[in-house]
Amino acid sequence: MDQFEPKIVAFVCNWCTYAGADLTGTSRLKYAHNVRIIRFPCTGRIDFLLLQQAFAKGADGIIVSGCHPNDCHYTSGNFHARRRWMVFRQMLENMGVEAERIVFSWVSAAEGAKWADLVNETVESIKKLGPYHKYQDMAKSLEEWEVTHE
Amino acid sequence: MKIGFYPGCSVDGGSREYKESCRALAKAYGIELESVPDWNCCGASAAHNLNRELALALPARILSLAEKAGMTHLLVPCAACYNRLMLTQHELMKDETLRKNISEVTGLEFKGTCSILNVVQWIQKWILPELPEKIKKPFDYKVACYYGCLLVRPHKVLKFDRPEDPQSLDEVMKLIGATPVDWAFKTECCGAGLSVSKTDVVADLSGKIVRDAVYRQADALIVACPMCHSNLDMRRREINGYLKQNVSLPVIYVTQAIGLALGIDRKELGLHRHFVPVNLPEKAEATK
Amino acid sequence: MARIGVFVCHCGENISATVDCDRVAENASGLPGVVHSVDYKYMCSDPGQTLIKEAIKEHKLTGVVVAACSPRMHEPTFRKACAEAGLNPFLCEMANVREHCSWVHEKTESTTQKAKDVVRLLVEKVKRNEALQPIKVPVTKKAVVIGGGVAGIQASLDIANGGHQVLLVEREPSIGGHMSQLSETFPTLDCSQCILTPRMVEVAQHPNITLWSYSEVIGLDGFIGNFTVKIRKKAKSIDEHLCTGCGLCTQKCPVRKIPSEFEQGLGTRPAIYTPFPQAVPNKPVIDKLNCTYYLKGRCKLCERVCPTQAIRFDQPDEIVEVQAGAIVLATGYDIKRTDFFPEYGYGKYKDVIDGLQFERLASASGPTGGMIRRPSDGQIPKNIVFVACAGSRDPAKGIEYCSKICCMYTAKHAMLYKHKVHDGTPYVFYMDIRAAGKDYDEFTRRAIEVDRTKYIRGRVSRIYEKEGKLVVVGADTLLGGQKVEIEADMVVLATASVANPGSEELAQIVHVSYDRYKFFAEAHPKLKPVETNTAGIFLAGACQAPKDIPESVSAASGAAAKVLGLFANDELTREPLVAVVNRMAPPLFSTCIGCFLCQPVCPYNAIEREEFKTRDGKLLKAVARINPGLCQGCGTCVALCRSKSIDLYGYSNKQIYTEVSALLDEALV
Amino acid sequence: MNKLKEKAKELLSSRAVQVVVGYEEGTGGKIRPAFVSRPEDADKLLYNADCHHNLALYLYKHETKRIGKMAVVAPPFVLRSILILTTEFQLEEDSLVVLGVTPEEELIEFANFKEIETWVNQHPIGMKEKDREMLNRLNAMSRDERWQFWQNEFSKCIKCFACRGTCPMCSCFRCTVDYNAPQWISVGSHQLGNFDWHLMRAMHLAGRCSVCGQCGEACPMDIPVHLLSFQINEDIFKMFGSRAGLTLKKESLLSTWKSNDVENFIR
Repeated sequence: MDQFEPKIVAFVCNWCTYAGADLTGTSRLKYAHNVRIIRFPCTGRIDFLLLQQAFAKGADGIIVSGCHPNDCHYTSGNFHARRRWMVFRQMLENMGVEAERIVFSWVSAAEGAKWADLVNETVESIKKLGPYHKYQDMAKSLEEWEVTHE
Repeated sequence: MKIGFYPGCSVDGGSREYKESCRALAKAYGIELESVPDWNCCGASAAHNLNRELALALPARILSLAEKAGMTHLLVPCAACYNRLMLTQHELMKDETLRKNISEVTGLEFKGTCSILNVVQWIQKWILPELPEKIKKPFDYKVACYYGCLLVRPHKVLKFDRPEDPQSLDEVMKLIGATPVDWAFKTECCGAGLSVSKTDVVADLSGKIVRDAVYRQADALIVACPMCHSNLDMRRREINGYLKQNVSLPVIYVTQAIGLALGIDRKELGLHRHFVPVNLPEKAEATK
Repeated sequence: MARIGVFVCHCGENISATVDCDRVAENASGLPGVVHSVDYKYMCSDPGQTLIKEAIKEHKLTGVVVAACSPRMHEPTFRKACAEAGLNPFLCEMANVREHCSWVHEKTESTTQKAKDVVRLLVEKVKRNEALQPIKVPVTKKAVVIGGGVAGIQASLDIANGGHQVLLVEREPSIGGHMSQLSETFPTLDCSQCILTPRMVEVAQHPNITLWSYSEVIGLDGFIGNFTVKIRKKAKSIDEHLCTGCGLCTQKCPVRKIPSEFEQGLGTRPAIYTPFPQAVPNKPVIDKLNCTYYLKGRCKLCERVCPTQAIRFDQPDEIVEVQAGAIVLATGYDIKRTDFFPEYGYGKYKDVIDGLQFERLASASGPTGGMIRRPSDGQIPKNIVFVACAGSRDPAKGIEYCSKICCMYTAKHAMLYKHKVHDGTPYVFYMDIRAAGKDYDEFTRRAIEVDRTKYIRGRVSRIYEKEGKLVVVGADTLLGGQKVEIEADMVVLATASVANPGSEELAQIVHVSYDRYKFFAEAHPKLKPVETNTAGIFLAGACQAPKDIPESVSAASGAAAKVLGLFANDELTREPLVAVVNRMAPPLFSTCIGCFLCQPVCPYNAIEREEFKTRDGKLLKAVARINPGLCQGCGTCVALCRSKSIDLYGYSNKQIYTEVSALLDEALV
Repeated sequence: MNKLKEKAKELLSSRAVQVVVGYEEGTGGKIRPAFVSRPEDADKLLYNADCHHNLALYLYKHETKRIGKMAVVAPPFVLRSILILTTEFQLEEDSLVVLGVTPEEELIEFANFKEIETWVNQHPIGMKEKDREMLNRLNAMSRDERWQFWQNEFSKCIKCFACRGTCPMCSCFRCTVDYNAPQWISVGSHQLGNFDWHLMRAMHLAGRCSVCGQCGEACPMDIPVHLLSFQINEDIFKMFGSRAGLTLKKESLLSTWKSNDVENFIR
């Protein structure tokens, strides 16, 4: 069997983590290719529904990252996001979702190396956890339903 | 009530008057000081300079044993032991891997549930509340409170008192009727690290401390560390040589001073064991 | 139908070395909606841009994806190119296949696959992009400058000389700031008051400047070009129009022992006072906390002696709202006081003083008439120790930065001392001598070589009093760390420069960010040093970081130039990436139910209440409305809204949802 | 409960209110909401421990608001709901008379909402034994067991939206699930759609739930959906020290923040 290559989606803010990931590039630091980055203006913009959506669409892991506390380009979007994730993560735990598949981080525009480490560590940890079959199996119900309700 | 007690080598040996006075105080309050069973060396002064694992494993074993014995509070009168135990707890609590490794070395689980108290914290928590009504004879002397280095530093870890110009001993002394002097040598180095190997350095460093206490007209030096005590007391001959004068200023443990105020027998407090005789000037009897 | 063009850039070999660019382009051509897909060596070059422009016209493209470097690098370039070809610039997106792909992965199939995926993602997004028009807002051509120190004065004068109205707001009774307290200034040793007071007078007399002293900004609404500033004019208890500034009241006031703020506590002042003789405005205020009348209800001596009956005990504070187009923050700095240093005597030794106190001692107009006398007994100190870096560069004190001005002013202090006390010995304990600046190093050398100041490289561990002397214990690191003890008559601590008290509150009032030391944060440390992250609010002087006088003045002129640039336009244009609450026909008006939970979420107070009423004024529904002039487009409200009534242009729900779906629909790895 | 009836009668006959929203006995001895607009009908009002409907639901609906000024019979959970709805601008103090009823079935009158705020802070709501047991059971489960538990429960869901319809906090007239551009939550009743729906609903109630448990009561398939809200309510109390419906301050949990919020998972 081929080695499991996890699918990882990264939701990042434009001002810190996206720029930090740019710096990883300009510094020519290498990291695992499993991640696809989606740019948001701010972590505050990241709706928890997107995380549900990502898992449902087959992501094995999710990275959510933005500016460090007090560094938000919009002063407080990341503080709102932090609360949202505190509650959402707990909610996932309560419902039996493997919350550790969502990795939250603060990566600043200066932390190119941290971004590379974050991706690599996430890929490694998701590899250990394996594909998120449980969620993906549940998501298949949508396709089945769509077929029967054409 | 029972409180965990870790004597360590100094308090158990050379500075046994410190242990005796702790126990005497505890007795006066009906507190039982229960020694950690099968306790070992805390590794102070040697281990942490040589081997990090050893430096953490020694105190970790003590703490694990205390936890195992169900102790929630552990009184550690020796400032050096206190320092090592606190640092170890701090290091282990912030690093889970390290905690596991050290547990493997000691063969004992470490949870970090035991709260470590230095002698001043113990006094603040258990002795102060009923102190005013228990005082038989106010300790009406001018005292220079000497904290030394290990009791208050590193502040980030110990979070006890303020590292520059600490006040907790002074506050305790005020409560038993003493007048603490305002002086600048509270946390100056006494030279403990070189206590045995380079006594001339000790004479210089401790000498300056003693000299300033005399200059401030203190009747006694108050300490809370056996290292400080031995330097200021046992090395007095060298100090006097350095100062080129005979200083008879006694060095008293905080527990002894409180004990005297409570009217506890001098012998029970171990006051007869000092090198510099504890001859405090007789003050007008002010029995309560 | 969407007609999308995909343009894959090789970036020389920066991308093509690890990504198979022609296959990325080929793959893109098969994506639904893509009608044109090419790769090219340098897309950002002139021929590259021409390629895009021509394709837009030729293929009637409705959207463009440029797969190249980071959008943070070239998004403006390509959007401009699209606009020039007649395509709305917001219909152009960039796929980052360089920083996020070719540079961070080796040449493998997976790397090319990642590039393909990223292109697919943005093709799906751009199909849902909307043509957006820039937002235009009018500009009120009046500036409010907060803080009347040298920076505020300079900024006010520059803006006023540029022909625009300025309101200068100062918290204290007089403008002048810390500079007015200084004795002489480095590196020229010219008298501070001599160079500053003419500027203060100019402010007072300038036809374009309104000066409100003894006033504070307590609120700020609005946005760039359109601010409403709420200001509290504290009651001065005098009628400024009647008062002639004759000074009779200050002479007769029976309360005389109040420590003078201006003299740093080394001198006293009465309860009705002007801070110093050259104050601007030179009219007194009554200090209500110390005035006998306010405390006990009787006295009124000043009222009796005032020749113009200008005293007004019942004057209330006044709260005024002012319209302004730009704000300049020039609130300056403060220094740590000696009581921050327990090891140096906690402020319990009178003769351990701070740098500003020494300035007052050395000032000809100061409490000692310029004689260096120690505060405890008025003796002239023969041995004086200056401690540089008191608190600065000291993580244990929580101040890790260099306070920047202390090396220079300590050298100046030593020189001034030596010039006044010829037989005295000045010592300076220092960590490094930081004297970078025009004529600065020459100046410190003069202090050492000509004025024979004894510089000791090392830190002071403790200062204690013994037999009337202050024993300064330190180390000389150039002598191998040898212990040094100096018996001094007086010690001057060059205490750390810190943010002004109240700067955090002000930052919150005006919505600018600040760093962990509470200094206001510039928008970019190098390229936008006088801008803040809030458009239309600028920084001048030491409120941003410790600065000396020339730097403060430069920053102030820089801020003024920014304000003048802003005022050069009647309207300004903003990116339309803002949030919007949907609207629909009555009776619903919007799917918004007006719970207004989004209001506290918005960092810019951009969310307003819009009420729909019947003709006779009965409220039908209140819903949220986002002021596009204020919204900065963070989208936090969008994520919070339960009914999905808010959306964000440029990052709409549709766009982002599609991106997530598109990413994962196909094999990702 | 005569006091309640008398008070309702008085309010209606003096025309102080046009309708009293309360509880009455319905068919088969079950309790149902009652809308009493004539003084003589006030006698059918009752209150006891079986009154579980959260009447706050009716206080902001067009249909009831049209009738005129209202009085509402308000057990503790309704009182909390009233406070939450007030902070969310869905209720106005002067359009409502609140007839508080205690668990001891006594009538308490409130001069203003501030008094309600004081009262609810002094009278915490205890969880029902049955719910407490269920939460303990869920907490004792492994995570996979919890996943399985909820998967089983949600498999019963027929997406009738009774949980939404009965909850006063679901005050939006267009719910996220009704939004189709994009269709965040599939409307279909299948495992994913059901899971997404219940997760989303619980998130939207986080920090806003008055823990009445009515959503669970209303479920025709007996899914204990209320436990999701009950549990997060407890977690929120642990994390932030706050509960919903205890304040008139406009500080809903997720629309505010503190710079010292403490989490342990952000790297």
